[in-house]
Amino acid sequence: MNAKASKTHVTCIEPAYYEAITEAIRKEAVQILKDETVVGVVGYLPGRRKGTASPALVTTAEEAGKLIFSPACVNNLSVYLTKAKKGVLKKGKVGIVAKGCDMRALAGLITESQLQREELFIIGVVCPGVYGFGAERTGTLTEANIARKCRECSVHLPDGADVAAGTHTELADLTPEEAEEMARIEAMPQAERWAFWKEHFSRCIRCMACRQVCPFCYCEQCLCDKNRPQAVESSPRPAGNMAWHLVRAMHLAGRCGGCAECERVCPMDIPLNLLNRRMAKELKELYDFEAGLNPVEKGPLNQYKEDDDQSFIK
Amino acid sequence: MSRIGVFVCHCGENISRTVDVEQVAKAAGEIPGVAYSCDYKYMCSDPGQTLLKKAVAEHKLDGVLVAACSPRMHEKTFRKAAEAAGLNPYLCEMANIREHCSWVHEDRGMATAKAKDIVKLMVERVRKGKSLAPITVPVTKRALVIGGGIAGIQAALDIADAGHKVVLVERDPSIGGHMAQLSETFPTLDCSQCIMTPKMVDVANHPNITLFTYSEIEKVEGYIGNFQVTVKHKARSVDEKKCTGCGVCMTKCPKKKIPNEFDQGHGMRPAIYVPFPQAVPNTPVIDRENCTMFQSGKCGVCAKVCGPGAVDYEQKDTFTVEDVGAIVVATGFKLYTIDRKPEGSPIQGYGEFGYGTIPDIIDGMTFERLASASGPTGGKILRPSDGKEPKQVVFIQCVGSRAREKGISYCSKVCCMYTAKHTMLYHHKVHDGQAYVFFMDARTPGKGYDEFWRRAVEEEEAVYIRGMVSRMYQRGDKIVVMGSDIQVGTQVEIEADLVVLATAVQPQDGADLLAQKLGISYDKYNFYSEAHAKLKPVECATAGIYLAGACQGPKDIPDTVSQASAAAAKVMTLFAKDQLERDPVVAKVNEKYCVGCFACKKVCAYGAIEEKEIRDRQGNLVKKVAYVNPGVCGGCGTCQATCPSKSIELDGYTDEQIMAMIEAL
Amino acid sequence: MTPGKKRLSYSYYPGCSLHASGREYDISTRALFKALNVGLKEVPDWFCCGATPAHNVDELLSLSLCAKNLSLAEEVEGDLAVACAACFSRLKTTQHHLKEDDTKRKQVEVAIDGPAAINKPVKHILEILAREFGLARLEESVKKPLLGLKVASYYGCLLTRPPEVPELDDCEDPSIMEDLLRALGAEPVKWSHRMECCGANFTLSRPGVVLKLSNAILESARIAGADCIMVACPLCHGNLDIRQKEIKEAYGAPDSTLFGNIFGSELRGGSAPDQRDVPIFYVTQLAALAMGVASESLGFESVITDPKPLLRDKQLL
Amino acid sequence: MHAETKQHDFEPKIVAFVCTWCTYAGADLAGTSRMQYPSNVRVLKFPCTGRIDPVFILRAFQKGADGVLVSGCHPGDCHYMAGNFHARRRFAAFRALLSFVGVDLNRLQFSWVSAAEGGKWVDVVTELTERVRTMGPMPEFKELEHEEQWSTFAGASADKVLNSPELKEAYDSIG
Repeated sequence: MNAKASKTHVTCIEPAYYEAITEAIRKEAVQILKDETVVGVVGYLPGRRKGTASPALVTTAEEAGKLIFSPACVNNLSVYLTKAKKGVLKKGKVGIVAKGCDMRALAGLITESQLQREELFIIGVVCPGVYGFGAERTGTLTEANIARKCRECSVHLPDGADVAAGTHTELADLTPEEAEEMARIEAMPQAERWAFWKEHFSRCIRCMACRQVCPFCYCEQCLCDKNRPQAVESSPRPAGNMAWHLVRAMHLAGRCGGCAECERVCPMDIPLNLLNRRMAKELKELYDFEAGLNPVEKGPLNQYKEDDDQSFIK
Repeated sequence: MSRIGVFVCHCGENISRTVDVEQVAKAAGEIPGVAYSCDYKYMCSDPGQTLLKKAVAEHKLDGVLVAACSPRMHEKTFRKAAEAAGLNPYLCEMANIREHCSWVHEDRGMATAKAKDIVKLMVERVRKGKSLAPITVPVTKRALVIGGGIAGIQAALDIADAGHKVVLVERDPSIGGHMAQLSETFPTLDCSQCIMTPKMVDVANHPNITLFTYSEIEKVEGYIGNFQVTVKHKARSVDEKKCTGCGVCMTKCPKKKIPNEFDQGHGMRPAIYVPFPQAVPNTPVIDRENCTMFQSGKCGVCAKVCGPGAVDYEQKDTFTVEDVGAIVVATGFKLYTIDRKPEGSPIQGYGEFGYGTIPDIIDGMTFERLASASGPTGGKILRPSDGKEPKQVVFIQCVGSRAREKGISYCSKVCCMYTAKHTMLYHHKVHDGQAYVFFMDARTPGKGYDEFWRRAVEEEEAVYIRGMVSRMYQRGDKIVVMGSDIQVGTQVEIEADLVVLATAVQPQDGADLLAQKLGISYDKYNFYSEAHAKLKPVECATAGIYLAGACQGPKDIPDTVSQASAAAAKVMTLFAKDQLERDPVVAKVNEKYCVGCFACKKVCAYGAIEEKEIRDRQGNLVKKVAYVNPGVCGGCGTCQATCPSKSIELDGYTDEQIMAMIEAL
Repeated sequence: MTPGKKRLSYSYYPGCSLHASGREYDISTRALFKALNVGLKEVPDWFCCGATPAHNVDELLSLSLCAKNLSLAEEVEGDLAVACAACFSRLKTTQHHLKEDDTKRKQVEVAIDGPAAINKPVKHILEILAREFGLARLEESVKKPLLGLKVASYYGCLLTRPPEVPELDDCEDPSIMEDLLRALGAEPVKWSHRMECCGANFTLSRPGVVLKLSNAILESARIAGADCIMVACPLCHGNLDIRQKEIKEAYGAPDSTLFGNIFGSELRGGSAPDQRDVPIFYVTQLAALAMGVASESLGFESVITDPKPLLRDKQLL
Repeated sequence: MHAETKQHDFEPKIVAFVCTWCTYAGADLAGTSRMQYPSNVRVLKFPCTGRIDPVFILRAFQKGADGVLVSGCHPGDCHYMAGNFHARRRFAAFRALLSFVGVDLNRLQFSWVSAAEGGKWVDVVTELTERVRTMGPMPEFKELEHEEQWSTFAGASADKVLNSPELKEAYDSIG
């Protein structure tokens, strides 16, 4: 439970490590349900198939004793507080198991008045990483099966959580694949960049899974579903696809917590997180803004400074 | 299907010279939903407007587009006409085919094509437009006047006499402003204080006027008819209610050698003081920076000698919020100084005059104090350095003013007249003295003004030299003034005992900060901008705020008083109605879809967006949504561009309208 | 030279005067730069900048003369150092005009058959000494401080005017010369005529004007208690130095000084005016002297108002 | 400014989104001063640059604009106090996004043009028009408009996308 323990770098993370986190989560979840601190805890239960996990809301101490944490716990659970399970919050305080990237989403949602911090009990996970999409689920996390986003994670420690589960361990010497990919695209000639994205977007089937899974896409009516006026064509044609993904990236700019769930759930393998990463990089460079673990008053695109860069304006 | 009418104006030949208006009208007629189109020589003329009204009735039009000049020119005209014809005025739009087309392109084919496109776009805007009803807001019939000089006093008295309550806020401990400092006034040479002090007393005694001196504007919220103004009452250290104004504290104060601001630093005052004997209110104030008690904690003489126990060293700044419906800004001016200005300052000092280091070079206001019977010399003209009576006095006009190279290009308007007055006052007081005046032009338009100036030259023996001064330096106890006389075409050198500079009139320090609080605009010199140079010289562009006096530009007393009364009249016009109508271009929230992220609230510069709770019939909170106060909303639409789900929409510029226009490209 | 700092080096445009009547300025400049270990390389094949007459006669000609010289200077490495106030003014003015006015620039470029070097930095000796070399370093380098020497620093018309062109110092109240003098150990006096005109090239056409104006300057310096005047312009030097004898003859009597005052002056008060000789020094002469350069190589012999008695008196020789 | 009499092979479509208080008025001033500029620009008036949604720019490109101009009040001059400041950040971010997906930013110009800057309006519009003219028509978004979802499958990348034999067969049978 000592999150501040000095961090270690290893070549693989054994199941025992996750078991220790699981124990800590269970202990905490049972406790807060017993003393009625919370009315329920959003966490992970074992999936039906071996090596999987599925999100769950537990409301009794008994159920809480079954919660787990494993490299298969890929989901960002914060989405269960705003969309799917929105009703839960009304009854009282809710506990939630949150990895670093999930906590950024929670912080953003608090910033945007969608959640109140005092209505949450955050069981922060000192997360060493989770499986990548389609990776082999051996129970042990290695460089071979870790998710792309985890390769360059900067929020292993869930600072600001009510409790933290786990000790700090991470895989050593991982190449930052996403950053390299982003640099590769940026280095392309403009026409090639267009071709790259055109190819990706043209595959989009507009299943809207990316929207569904995003903690920040909590609007009750999406701009892109409106037809009076229709700002974004809704059928899966290349023009509308391009518009949808640009609008999505723009709407998430300055808000996205980088959980990369959109990319994980995309059935067409569109590298959506690259767009989010690119916007985050720009806002860091221009306005020194980074999505953090704690709520802020205003996001970078909801505020300004008089001396903001305007070198692009004539 | 809509029934839109398109009216294409020739504007004489202004449009038809480069745009084939007949073709434009014909093309417009072919746009689906356009029920009628025509072209006409002058749409804005009476027959033109009649044509429009008739067409609306005959063709049962439900929207009107006038393709003519800029909407900034005639939108109001045509909306009125449309309204007269029974249409909602906001269903009438203008397509700008003059400023944006016929005047800027010469190729007839291209210009006609562009005009057709503009009409096509705007037809879509009309088609998607909505009827809007003007918004009415209640009016608080109480006015705020900022500044207690002659402008503020006049405006406050006029409004108060009309039966409305007035709050008058003055930064200094007393009202009176610059006019109270003047010795005598042009062109009649009557004593300034003699005409000023009765007005000051009127203010103090008026039942409708609440006077706050030694107070400043902290914050301004709200909008026309409904301002909430936070006033900061600076700690006077003297209880105004207890003080009888006996003045014992001032005579007993051990610290007496503080330069008196009212005498331009040439007289002395104690640390507890009233600025001048006729001050209103006659309640002293402690200058904490110079008071021994405040600086070292040891003294307390004034508290000991004060019979009523009015001295209060513990007093703190206090704040009150005043609800007012209109604001008159009358913050006046200050005089330019010739000292070296900071690096990069747009306004320069006068190195050639020694940057203000020569003591016997003074400004016009200092001369006023020297000439005033209540001034530091008791009305004798004595120079500051050694107290001697100057026998040669050089007056220099346009110091700073009309000097583009010094950063100020405007004329300060009052200097010609007051310099003429100064030469007379000097001649009356120092019979064997000689006054010289360096001037560019004598600008004396005003009733009795030129006669006054001629008198200074012809009867009072002032020597006017047309030309400017290039350099002044101290030699012995004289000031050598080197200049030119362009009429004789020669260099001139005068050894003066005293030099009086007619320095430029500038807005008060902090004028820009106050403007920012008020949300009014100002020019590059920080003078406040009127809404229209000719037709709205008293109003600000911000509704409900009016200007009086030199804060808007250099003015003499008669002009200032006139403008103050005009501002008061505007306030009274506003107060004549209980409700007031405003443009309905404001944002509205779609509560069904708003999820309450309040991004709109974060970007709203007006603070117009509030959080509203939606509850079910049992009173349970369903959700929080944004709510726009239509009275406060400025109508910029930044909220709509920010809202991810577009659940907030700006009337008059809806996404539907804009998208339809883009589709028509 | 302070270790770690790159050796300063300049290209150098002496101008005609410095090769003729103002030779002292040229040789003292070279001696001073040598003493300070600052590089100075004369622009090859330079010619007249047009001085004051050219631009009164033919604007294009005057701009072209300077533009050509500037493009010659481009050939030599380093910012362009200029000692003569008039050359400095003309070169800076040319750059200013050509930057502002594209049409003129194009005309000039046709005339000189090449690009005009409008961005070549042109620096006056004063700013090189006070700013680039630096007052602190200068003070450290002083071998023989000019203690007790009261100097009236004379800027003349061109060094700081018009305000937007030379970018040297405050147009009406500069202090660069005074700062420099203090660094050299001398005492700058406060006086009134720092910025007045000496009569300039009227010295040939209407010497009477020069006598009048230069007298005012000399007298003002004497009243302020100055031992000597420091200049940065060969023409000012000429007028103030060479004409001193004539000025004394013309204005030696009481009450005959200065301009014809049209409005009663009582300043002179009848007493005979101070008739002291006022030696005129170039900036570089004084600076070099303070740096310990031998006085023989500073050209003190070739001036009219002999400075040596004063220097001897102050134990600077 | 003299009249543009030369015939060009390509007349680009330029769309300008402007605020009503500064740039629209500046364009009016260009008119009252009878300045001349290319007639390619179509102006859409907004109350403030703060109202301009990036979606509009996207839509304009989709609808055939070859160049887009967004212009408003200079910083500090906003009639609505801060709308242009918000717009400045929004468009800084949007530019980065467009550039990342391969849109040539030379086609998207931002400017501050005040009500007094008729000349600047002319300069900005002329410069953008001529720049876009030399660049030629903007094909990217227009091509997308005309493409269908499955069009890429017929091309070289079909193997990569159509990765199951069953799907390929089904697709081929559609013809």
